[in-house]
Formats: sequence, structure tokens, C-alpha cells
Amino acid sequence: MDEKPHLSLHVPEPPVRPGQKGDYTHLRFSAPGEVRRPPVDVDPMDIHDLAYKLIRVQDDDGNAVGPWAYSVDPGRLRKGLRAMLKTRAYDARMMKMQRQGQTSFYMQCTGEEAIACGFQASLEKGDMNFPTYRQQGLLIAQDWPLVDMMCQILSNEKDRLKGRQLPVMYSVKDAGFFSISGNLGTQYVQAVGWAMASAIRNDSRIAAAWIGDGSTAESDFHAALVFASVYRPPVVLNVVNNQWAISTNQAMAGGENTTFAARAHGYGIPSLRVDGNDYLAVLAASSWAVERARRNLGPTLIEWVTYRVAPHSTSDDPSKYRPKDDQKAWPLGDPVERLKLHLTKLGEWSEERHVQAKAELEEEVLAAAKEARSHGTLQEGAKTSPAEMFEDVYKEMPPHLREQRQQMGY
Amino acid sequence: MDEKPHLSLHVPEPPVRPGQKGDYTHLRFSAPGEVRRPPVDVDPMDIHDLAYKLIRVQDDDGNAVGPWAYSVDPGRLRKGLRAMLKTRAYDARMMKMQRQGQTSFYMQCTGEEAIACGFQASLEKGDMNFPTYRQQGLLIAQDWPLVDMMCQILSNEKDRLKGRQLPVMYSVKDAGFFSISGNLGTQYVQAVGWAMASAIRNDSRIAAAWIGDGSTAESDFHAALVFASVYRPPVVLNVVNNQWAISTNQAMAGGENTTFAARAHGYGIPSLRVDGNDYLAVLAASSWAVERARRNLGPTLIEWVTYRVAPHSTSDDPSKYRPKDDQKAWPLGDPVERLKLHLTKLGEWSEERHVQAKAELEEEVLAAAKEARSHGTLQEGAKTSPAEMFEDVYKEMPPHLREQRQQMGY
Amino acid sequence: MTRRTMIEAIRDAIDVSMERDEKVVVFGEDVGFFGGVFRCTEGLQKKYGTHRCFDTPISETGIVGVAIGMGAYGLRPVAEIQFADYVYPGYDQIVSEAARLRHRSAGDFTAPLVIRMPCGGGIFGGQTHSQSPEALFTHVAGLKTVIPSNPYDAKGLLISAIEDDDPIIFLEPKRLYNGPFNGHHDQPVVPWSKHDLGETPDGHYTVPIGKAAIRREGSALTVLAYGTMVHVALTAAEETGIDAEVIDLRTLVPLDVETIVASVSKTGRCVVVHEATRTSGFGAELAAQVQERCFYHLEAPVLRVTGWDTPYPHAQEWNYFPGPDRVGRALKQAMEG
Amino acid sequence: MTRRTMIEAIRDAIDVSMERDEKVVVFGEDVGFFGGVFRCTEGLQKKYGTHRCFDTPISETGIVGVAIGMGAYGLRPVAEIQFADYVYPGYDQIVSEAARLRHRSAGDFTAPLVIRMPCGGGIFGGQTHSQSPEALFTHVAGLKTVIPSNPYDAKGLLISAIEDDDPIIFLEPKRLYNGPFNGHHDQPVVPWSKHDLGETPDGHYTVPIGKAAIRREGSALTVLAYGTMVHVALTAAEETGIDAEVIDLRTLVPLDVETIVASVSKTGRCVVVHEATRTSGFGAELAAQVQERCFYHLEAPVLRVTGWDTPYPHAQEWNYFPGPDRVGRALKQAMEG
Ligand SMILES: Cc1ncc(C[n+]2csc(CCOP(=O)(O)OP(=O)(O)O)c2C)c(N)n1
Ligand SMILES: Cc1ncc(C[n+]2csc(CCOP(=O)(O)OP(=O)(O)O)c2C)c(N)n1
Ligand SMILES: [Mg+2]
Ligand SMILES: [Mg+2]
Repeated sequence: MDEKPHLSLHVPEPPVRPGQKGDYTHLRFSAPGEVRRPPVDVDPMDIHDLAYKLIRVQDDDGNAVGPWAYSVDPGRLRKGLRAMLKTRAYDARMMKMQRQGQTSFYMQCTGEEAIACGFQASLEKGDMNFPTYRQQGLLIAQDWPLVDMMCQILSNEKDRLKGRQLPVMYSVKDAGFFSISGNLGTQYVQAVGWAMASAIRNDSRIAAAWIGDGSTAESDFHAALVFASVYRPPVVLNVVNNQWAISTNQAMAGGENTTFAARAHGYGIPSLRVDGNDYLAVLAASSWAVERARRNLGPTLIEWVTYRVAPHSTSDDPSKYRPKDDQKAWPLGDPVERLKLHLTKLGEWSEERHVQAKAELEEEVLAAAKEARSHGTLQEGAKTSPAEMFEDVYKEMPPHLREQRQQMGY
Repeated sequence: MDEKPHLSLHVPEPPVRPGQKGDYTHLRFSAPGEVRRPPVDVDPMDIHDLAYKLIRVQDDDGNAVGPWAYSVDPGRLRKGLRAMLKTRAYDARMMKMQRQGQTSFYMQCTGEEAIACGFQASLEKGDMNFPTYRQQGLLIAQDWPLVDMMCQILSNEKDRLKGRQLPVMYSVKDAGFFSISGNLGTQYVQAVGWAMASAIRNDSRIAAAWIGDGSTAESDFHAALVFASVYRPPVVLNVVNNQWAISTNQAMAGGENTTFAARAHGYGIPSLRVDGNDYLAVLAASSWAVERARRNLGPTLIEWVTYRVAPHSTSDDPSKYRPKDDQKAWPLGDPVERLKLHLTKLGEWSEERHVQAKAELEEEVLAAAKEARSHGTLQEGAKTSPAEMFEDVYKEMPPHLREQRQQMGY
Repeated sequence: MTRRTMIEAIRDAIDVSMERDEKVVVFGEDVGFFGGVFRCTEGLQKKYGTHRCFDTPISETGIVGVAIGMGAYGLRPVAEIQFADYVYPGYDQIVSEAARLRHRSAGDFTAPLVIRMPCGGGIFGGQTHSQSPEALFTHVAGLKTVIPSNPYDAKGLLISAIEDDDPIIFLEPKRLYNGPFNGHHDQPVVPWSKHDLGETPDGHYTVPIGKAAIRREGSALTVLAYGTMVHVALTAAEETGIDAEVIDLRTLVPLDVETIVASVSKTGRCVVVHEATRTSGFGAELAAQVQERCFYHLEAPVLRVTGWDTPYPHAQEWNYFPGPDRVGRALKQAMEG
Repeated sequence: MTRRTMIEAIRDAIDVSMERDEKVVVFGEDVGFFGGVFRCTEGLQKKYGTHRCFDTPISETGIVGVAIGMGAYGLRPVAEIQFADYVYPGYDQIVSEAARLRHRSAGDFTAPLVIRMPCGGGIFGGQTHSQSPEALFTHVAGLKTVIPSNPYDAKGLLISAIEDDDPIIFLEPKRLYNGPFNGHHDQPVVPWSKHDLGETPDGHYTVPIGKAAIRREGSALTVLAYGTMVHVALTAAEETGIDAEVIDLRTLVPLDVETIVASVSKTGRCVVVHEATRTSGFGAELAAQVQERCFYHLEAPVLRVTGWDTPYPHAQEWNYFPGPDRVGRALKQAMEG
């Protein structure tokens, strides 16, 4: 009898842990400008290589280079930079309010601002995002009133969700921002369904689905790709790979031997892998995918490679599972700093304007926070009546809910 | 404003429908012997092309050709041929018994016999299959007593599953045959878990997961691939692409723009696409994948390309959704005829031996059916006591089930 | 008026709805070209095209998930789950998403879906073609759960369901598709064409969601039943000669408490019947409510006749199914209690 | 004996079990290196290695699915679902597979799993970190459902569950992790270190599955509760001064009917309390059984105090939670009834 080798289980680990030095040298990235730009009606089979490369536009000196660089009005870029700065100021303010006990919970998107802000810039009114909790940039980039967002965070009387939802789980139909679910992944396939509906109705509106690297492991991710593959609806399937899912890194979601962009291949869906910290690359890749959708060419999957700078949420402490200096090792830099460099290089921005813009935006955020707070916070001041809990469970309140509301004293 | 094009929904259709002539010319197949045979420890990235080809060993003249042809003892091949013939005779007999009302339901695997029969030949005792309802060949190829299988079909007093399960949902731990579930796909990920357990225990046993083309759309398929990708357990992930899933063809499962073998790429799992009607190719590919698993090299996905000759089940009528002569258009022939040709070419088989073997096997099946029937059928004769229904819900029967059993009068 | 089987009534309800509202779309496994394994959607793809009636991949997760997206867009999706036993991969989408979308978005988005699924046993389908999972939906706030017992109701309720703005679980007792099966599996079933409730109006009409129907008036005892069990209960009442009032609930949530309370207050006795497993079945809710609301009228405990707390067995199906004998015994017991 | 929080008790139960049986393996999202978002598995990967305690991808389908495969192989998997609210993607594997594997294979294969999950509200978690889905499991034949209310039971029950050969849903009321929360959210919680039931033996011991515990003897009325609600019920009894007998069910299936019937037969009154939504909650089963079995002893209807039939709201959490005032009112009502 032949000696059989003993099997063993492979359990992926991040390259480094607390106490060690941050290290992302295992990630393979392309040089800025290196990756080709195929036509939008390319045969998906012909761009499999792109899933293993990284579309980057901006080089280290702040120049836009290569085939994905295209001329953007500097005004649009400044708008993008302001959106990112405002998102960051917003996050900082909400963190503070959470620590002061004015809300129960908050989630930042620090380091990932370019993705949502840049993507939103390529959409049109009537399109629909199905975001995760880390895409506040989609709202901020379209200048959605901060006070409105904050009132949701504070669960106060002006909270459009009437205190029902966990903070950050916005829902703003008018802004093409679908109600966020606390359940990971579920909305990916809903976005596909929404896009199918648009196609069924011979409409021209498109959908954008959003998911994190960790959540691609959920079942709905597969369901979404299967349905997108079969019916070819107008949807952009975004995967935000920020390297982490709470305490586990992307290897635990199956990113060790492959990329998340490559997931699309087995479904015959074209995919791009893009530097998510490069605002110029985000703009370019987004419009490529949006154009495909709009022209009825079907779905595109985009893996946005980025880094979650912040803790997962206000309940998280990353020092337990990754080095304190982890961020320093991140090779793709900071999206704000990078776009600032590019604009400065173009002569369209400067350190002074930057400092001033930041101050203005922080001021704006602070003013909004003050106004929002005047409508109450989770713990103090005005809030929605508890009786509201019984509304909207159904369109019409059925007898048993009326009875229960009465029992509650309303 | 630019005119936006109207979107529309793409709904895949089989190339032909009832009333038209069968047509499979859209499928691209490789020539026998054409596809290379990589070493088992190949980098998965280096064999992506294999997922779009088709490993075939036997040519139209019955010769074994190309790198996947390897010398097999003709005795083993004859055993394989007999297993396939026996499976076919078994299916025919069970169909007859179903039509006679001796059982409620049956499912044939006509045309797909080579896959289960050939695969089983590469496993060892202790390994575990997680089959679907169309892998009776796994049992028959290891000479599992037909009477035992038939008693399950008849739900009689010797039914090892005590009349609890729908016919064909066998469970035979001793034969490395996991309890079949009526729910599609669920067992794919269980197989991965079983293989993980073997690795955790530093065992040498491996698992084989089975799923149909249609069922790859289910969530568990994705879960299985994610976990297989992450932990690299010793599992062979079989996808039996028999072109149909009840009334829908494989395009409806996402097979229109890609192959099921390609699904593995996005997970970094190596995959093969194999002519499932070519017993020699089945043997060769199975042992390649089994060797990988056994040597702790991790999972392999194999798409077996075949054709469902029979109706989906005894409840189905394929003339409603595919041409009557659909099978004739199937380009990969019949597995039994093909292996017969090869063995005859080798001088190891002949028309006479074939006729004799068929007759013998039909005799054997008939005798087994007679014996099985003597233990009762669904409608007549002995069967398990209804009280058995309350056993095995839990290991020990809890009080409420004892009470209910009493209420039933036992 | 046309005599229709339950299958024909369901098909007609969808047809009428598709005709009236082009936002109604219909899909599921084998639902398009083939017309569904129970033929409930036969001919609809031909009539309305592949944009409005189509096959889906075998993914209940996906079927419900895309239905929610379509509903949020503004369509009225009618999705079929091939057997209720296969709904579980779609359960998360139903419970976490469809049921709560309106509430969590404060009405910003809604999920006006109908999820149709054949349920119940009696066809030797074994444990994966026989289940009655209604209680797994009735526990979930935001869902409505409907289950007709005859062609007339099936058509009227399904039209109501499609027009309703809330997500609806629409259970179709498959053993009733062709006739009012009364539990005597050894006797031939009268076809719907010979049954009054097989008489269904052509065109559009509705049966309101949330209203029960009294199928048999009586003064001695109230039987609460739904789906197949309505016919079993009627038979048990006839066979025992007990003057039972048989209520067909038709909708489980929202429940027609008024009709139930009026009846039990009158009869003072109540038996609840369902095919699903007993523990935490919907019968528990019914028994709990009846004793809460009618305690001082009750002369005997509310009894439950249900499927046993085991998987639905294949060969012992008729020992599992709560047939007229078991129901009859409970009626007698309730009269004695 | 050591004073332990519920988290520590749970961790210790797993530790003891891993130490005694190398077939025990532990996994879930963030469970390995990090030790779980509630820290219940902290230190176990370090102690037992990555083969026995590891992180998983974020796929509840996969977590339960691989656990079943491991169980069938012969291991004793202890899987964590990060919040009970996220179990639904794994629901199909639990209901269709784990629950029925032994039965459908006639004992050939079994699924001896424990699926642990934090449940219940009270931490401002909103609708997706607050749910109590126990009734969705109690309806499923083949599952056992356990829910401890204190560290002593948590450890003893969890060890029993790991050693049990059937699949077990192990619900952990997260609001009790650090102390016996009594529903007065505006008062500080006594930590477990100051509570008798925080006292847990070191090493191995078991609390039997299927046995309730009487937490407070009384003769006027029986309160049936479990998890967090046990402490709320005790407080309501103190505060109303009603001589209530408070039963902590600990296991919902199989239910300790004997203890319940003995108590209600003695008191003649019963209030059932849970945090889950009311309709088809486990309280319905309890009320149904109590009136079935104790009808002639009952002097008032069995009342239910439960969460409302709405999603668990974030800001109105304390209006949703059935606190001591609402329970107290029900106790009084039951006494008057
Ligand atoms: C179904 C479900 N399972 C688990 C969780 C708990 N959870 C919340 S966020 C998170 C990590 C998600 O990581 P990723 O998808 O990478 O997104 P990121 O937080 O990095 O943006 C987990 C496990 C959940 N919300 N829903
Ligand atoms: C979860 C689930 N959904 C639906 C079904 C109904 N069903 C049984 S077999 C089948 C088709 C499966 O097709 P495929 O996977 O290609 O396998 P094949 O029958 O071709 O071998 C369907 C839809 C089921 N059994 N389980
Ligand atoms: Mg992430
Ligand atoms: Mg198939």
C-alpha cells in the first residue's frame, strides 16, 4: 500500500499582525498608465488580463498618464476634491458626536472617499445606487443636504427614517440612493433586479450595486452575478476591496489566489480592477462601465482597490488585529492628497486654497451639525413619536398593529 | 441632451424548440487528444484555457489519443462498461416499476453513466461522495447490492431509509455515498466541510461534491467555492452539465457566455472541462483531480459535458420544451457505445460479448427487482411501521414525539 | 362564469392582472416557455412576451432578490417558487429585505411582490415536496400570508395580492390544484368542475385579503382551518355529525380576528387544524388568540390537529397527514371536553 | 468556582470542551484571531491552533454548510453566527439539511452541530442587531433550541449542547453578556460578579437540555420566560408584589412541559413573556400548550407580553422592549382576569 500523505487545512493569515510592521508588498500593482483601455463593447473574454492588473491614471508626480487618462474639466476635479474633503470632515464630525453620546453608532469611509465621490460623478439623475454603509460619498458628492443626513444619524425628529434605522443606514430615493440594509450583500442582487426592471420597461436608467470585499462571500453576490450574466441588465457591480472585513483581511474572503475582479470571468461578465485611491482612475473606469450599461451592453464588475484607514465602526478596535502603522504600509496613498497633487500640478489648486477649502467645509459641516442637533439627538431633545414604529410595517395599518399601538398607550 | 438608447432585457433561449430540428452546433468542442495535460501541481492561473476547451481521449474511431490517454488495464475498462450497462438496465427496470405503480417516482441518468461510473473508479474506500439524484452509477460501479437500492425505491420493509425518503434519495455511508437531499446544491458546500474536516484531522480521505449545471446558480455553489478557495481542502467539485435543468437549458444557468469550468477561475481554483461521454476521459480527469486532493494540493473543479437523454424525472415530459430528436443532434455520442467501440478496437470486447453482458445484467437486475418486490412496494406488501416516522428525528425521542406517536396509535 | 381548476384560476388571475397592468411581470424556475411544473403560467410567455414572463436560473435567493429590486423600481413582480420546500434560500431576502423595506425606508421604497408557492402534501412528494411553511412567514412583521382553498378564492385573492402594495406570501395547496381533496386518499377526488367553488367569474374581481369565510355554519364548535384542511374539516364535520362551524381563514396575516371571535363566542369550543408540524405552527397562534380573546366563552380547551413534529415522510404520508379521522376524533374530544 | 460574566462562561464552556475532545472545532466570522466581536472565543485560536479555531468568510450559508459536512465526518463543530439577525442566509442549511439529516438517512449520517448566536435587543442595535428569531427554529422538527439566562446555565448548557448528538441552536441574549439586565435601562446593571448565577464551577459540568428552572417560587401566577426576559419577569414580580412563580425555560425544544404544567396547575394563572415579535412567536406555542394541558385549572386567559409586530426600532428601542412595567401590567391583569 502506498503511504498517503497527511492532509492539512490551509487557514489564510494576513501577512502581518499587531506588533509587526505593516506590509502590503505581497499585492501586485501595475504602474500608472500601464493598463490598456479597451472599447466599451469589447468581448469580455478579451480583457481577462485586466482583472489581474490595476488601472491607474495618476503617477507619483501627479501627472495623468496612459490610455485611461482623459481630459476632465478641472472644475469637475475641484468639485471632486471638495466632495472628498467634505466627506472626510463629515466623518470626523460624526465620530465626535458619537463619542459625545449624541448617537449610538457611526461608520467612516476614510481613505475610500474617491470611489463613491468619483463614481457618483458619472451617474445621471434617475439612476439608482444600492450602497453599503461606506458610500456616504455618493450623497455628499451630489451635495445632498448634510443636515438631512445628520438627522438620520441623530435619530431626531427630522430623521426621515423616523428613528427606525441604525445610524448611517440612509435611504434617499430622490438622490438615487437605495435604503441601506444592515444585512451584508442582500442589495447586490436587488440592484440587478432594479436594472432588469429598467430593461424590461425599455427605460434608460441604470443601477449600481455596491459590496465590500468580505461580503463577496455572501450568497447574494453569486445570485447577482448569475442573474446579471443571464439577463445582461444595465448594472455596474462595484466591489470595494478595502483589504479588511472587520478583523479579517481579504484573503479570508478568497482573495489570496486571485482578485475580486476575476470573479466576474466565470460568469462571462467583463471586469476591471482599479486603483480606488486615484480619483482620475475612478472617474475613467466608472464612465467606461456606466457607458456600457447605458448602451445596453450589459453589466460590468469593478474591483476598487483601496484601504480601510478607519476602524470598521465605532464599535471596533483595529489595534487588536492589525499593526498600528498598517496604513503607512499601504502603497496607494491617500485619495485626497493624490488629487490635490494632481490639481496643484495642473495649476488648478494650491496649498492655500486647500487649507481654505478644508476650513470652509469644516465650518459648513459644523453649522450643519449644530442645526441637526437643534432637532434633537438620540438621547436628548425632540424625536419621532414611538407610535411611528407601527407605521409603514404595512401600507395600511392592520387591526393587530392598531391594537398593539393602543396597548403601548398611543 | 443626448438621446439615450432604450434598454432591453436579454432572455436566453435554447437554440431550438419543439417542432424544430435538434441543434448543438453552437457548442465549441476540442478535438480528441488536442488538450494538454498539465502536472497536478500546476498553478491554477496557467490552465485557464482548459476551461474553454474539452478534454477528450477517445477519437471517432475508438482510439485513445493525446496526453490524457494513459494505459488502463482492459479489465478495468470492461468493468466500467459493465457498470454503465448495469446502470442503464437498472434505470430501465425502475422506470417500468414506476409505471406499474410500484413506486411513486424515479429519475434516470441515461447518457450520463460514464461520469459517475468512471469517477467512482478513481476513489478509495473511506472517501465520500455528496451526490445528486443522478449519480446512481457511483453505487452501481462499486457493485453495491441492487436489491438494497431497489428497496429504497419501493419504500418497503427493507428500505434502509424506512420509507421516509423520496425514491432515489439513497444514503449509504458504507459506500461513501452521502444522503441525497431533495434541495438542490445544499450538499456542495457540505462536501467542502467534510473535506475540511479530513484536513483538520490530518486524515487522507477526500470528498467529491456533485451538482448539475442548473443548480450551480444556487447559493451553496458559491459558498462551496469560496470555502474551497480559502481553506484548500481535498475535494473534487464536479459539475455535471447535461445541458438541461428540467425545461431550461444551460444558458439559463449562465452558460451562454462562458463555461461552468470557468466559474472556478474567479476563486483561484483550477478547473477542467471534460467530455463526460468519454469514459477514458472521465477516468483520466478524475484521477488527475483525485491525485491533487490526495496530495493536499487542494480542490479541483471539473465540468463534465454531457447530455440528459431521459426526461428530467417520471413527472416530466421533455417533448414540451425540446425537439423530439434533440438527442440525435448531441455531438458527443453515447458513453456506452463509445467505450464498447474502444474495447472492441483493443480486441477486448465484441458485439457478442456485449449482447451477452447486456442480457446477463438485465437478468441480474430482474432477479434483484423480484427479490426487492418480495419485500413489498409502496402500495402493496410489507413496509416499515408508521411509528418509525418518529425515530431519528432526534437521537433520543423527546417526550412530545412520544406523545404524538401515541396519539397516532403506536 | 367559468368552471376552473385551481391551476386555471391562478393562471387566469395572473393573465387578468398582466392584461390590466403592464407593470406585472412573472418569473420563476421553468415558468416561462414551459409554463411551470404545475402549468400555472402556461401560455403567458407566448401572450405577453419574454420581457414579462420568463424563466429564471435555479436560485431562490436570486428570484426573491431581483423581485425586490423590480418592486422597488415600480414593477409588480409575481415570482414563483417551484415548491414551498425550496423557499429557504430566498428566506433571507424575504425576511430581512422584502418584509422590512417599507418600514426601514419610511415608505421611500416598497416591495410590492407576490411570492407564489405550492405547499402541502398528499402527492407522495416526501419531505421536500410536501411542506407547509406558513408559520415561518406569519412570524415576520411586514409580510402578509395568504392561502386559498378553492378556485374562486384563488383567483380573487391572487388578483388582490398582485394589486396589494405589500409583500405577500401566496401559498397554493397543491393537493387542491385539481379538486377539493377531503383527506380520504383512497376515494376519488371530485373535480373542481363539479364543485360550486370551481365556478369563477371571468375577468377581474377580487377577494379581500384579511377576511375569512365561513364555509359551514354551526353552533356546537368552531373549526379554524385553511388550505386543504378546510375540505378535510368539512368532511370531518359531516362524518361526525357534529354541528361544527368551519371557518376558512384564507389570510393568516392579517388575521380576521373578528370572524373567529364571533364564532367561538357563539360555539364555546374550538379546534384548529393544519398540515404543518405542530410545535410553533400557526395553530399555536390561533389557539393562543382564541383563549386570550374568548376565554370566558370556552367550555373546553382549544385543540390542535396538525402534522406531526417530524419531517413529512414519503411512504407513511397518510399516517402523517391529519385526515378526517384524526380531525373527527378531535371534534368529538372538543365536544366532550 | 469562579465568578464569570456570561461571555467568560461561554468561552470557558468551549475551552473545556475543546480540551476534552479534540473533535470540537470552533469557527465563524472574526472568531479566530480576533476572538469574536463579543470576544466569546478570545484566546482559543492561540491555545488550540488554527486547525481547531479559525475565521471564516462572511457567508452564513457556508458556515452552516461546512459545519454540517464536518459533523457528518465526525467532528463536533461549534459555529458562531455573528448576530442572530444574520442567520437567514444559513437558514436553508439549518432547516433543510441539519435538522433532517439523521431522519432522512435513518441515522446513517448526523449533524451534531452547535450554532451559537447572540440575540435580543437592548444595545441600540436597530433592526439588524436585535432580533430574537427562536420561533423560526422551534417550528423545525429535528432542531433543539436552547437559550440561557445566566453564566452558570450558559456554560453548563453549552457543554451539554456540544456533547449532544443533535443540531442545536444556541441563542445568547447579548444584553445579558455582562450582567442580569432587568429591563430598567435607566438603571445601572449589576455585574455578574455580584450575582449568584455568575458563580460557575471550573472545569466540566453540564446543565441538562430540556429542563426548565424555577427562578422564583410563587403560588399566585406562573410566568414563563427565557433569556433576558427571566430577569425582567423577576423584577416585575418584585415590583408588583405579586406572588409569581417565574420559570426560566432554558430549552424551548424539547420543552419541559412537566415543570410548566405542575406550576400552572398550582397557580391557575399564566403569563408568557418574550422579546420576539408577538404573532407566531414562541409565546403562542406556550399559551397554546398551557391552555391545552391546564385548561381546567386556568382562572384567566394566558397572557402574552412580547415585542410588537414591527421591526425592532433603533431610537424607540425602549418602547419596543417588553420591560418590567409592561410585564408588571400583564401580571396584574392576569390576577384580575
Ligand atoms: C449577513 C451579515 N453577516 C454579518 C454581518 C456583520 N458584519 C457587518 S460589517 C462586516 C464586515 C464587512 O466587510 P466588507 O464587506 O469587506 O466591508 P467593509 O466593512 O470593509 O466596508 C460584518 C461581518 C452583517 N452585517 N450581515
Ligand atoms: C432548492 C431547489 N429548488 C428547486 C428544485 C426543483 N428542481 C429539482 S431538479 C431541478 C433541475 C436541476 O437541474 P440540474 O442542476 O441541471 O440537474 P439535472 O436534473 O440536469 O441533473 C429543479 C429546478 C429543488 N429540488 N431544489
Ligand atoms: Mg472590506
Ligand atoms: Mg442539468
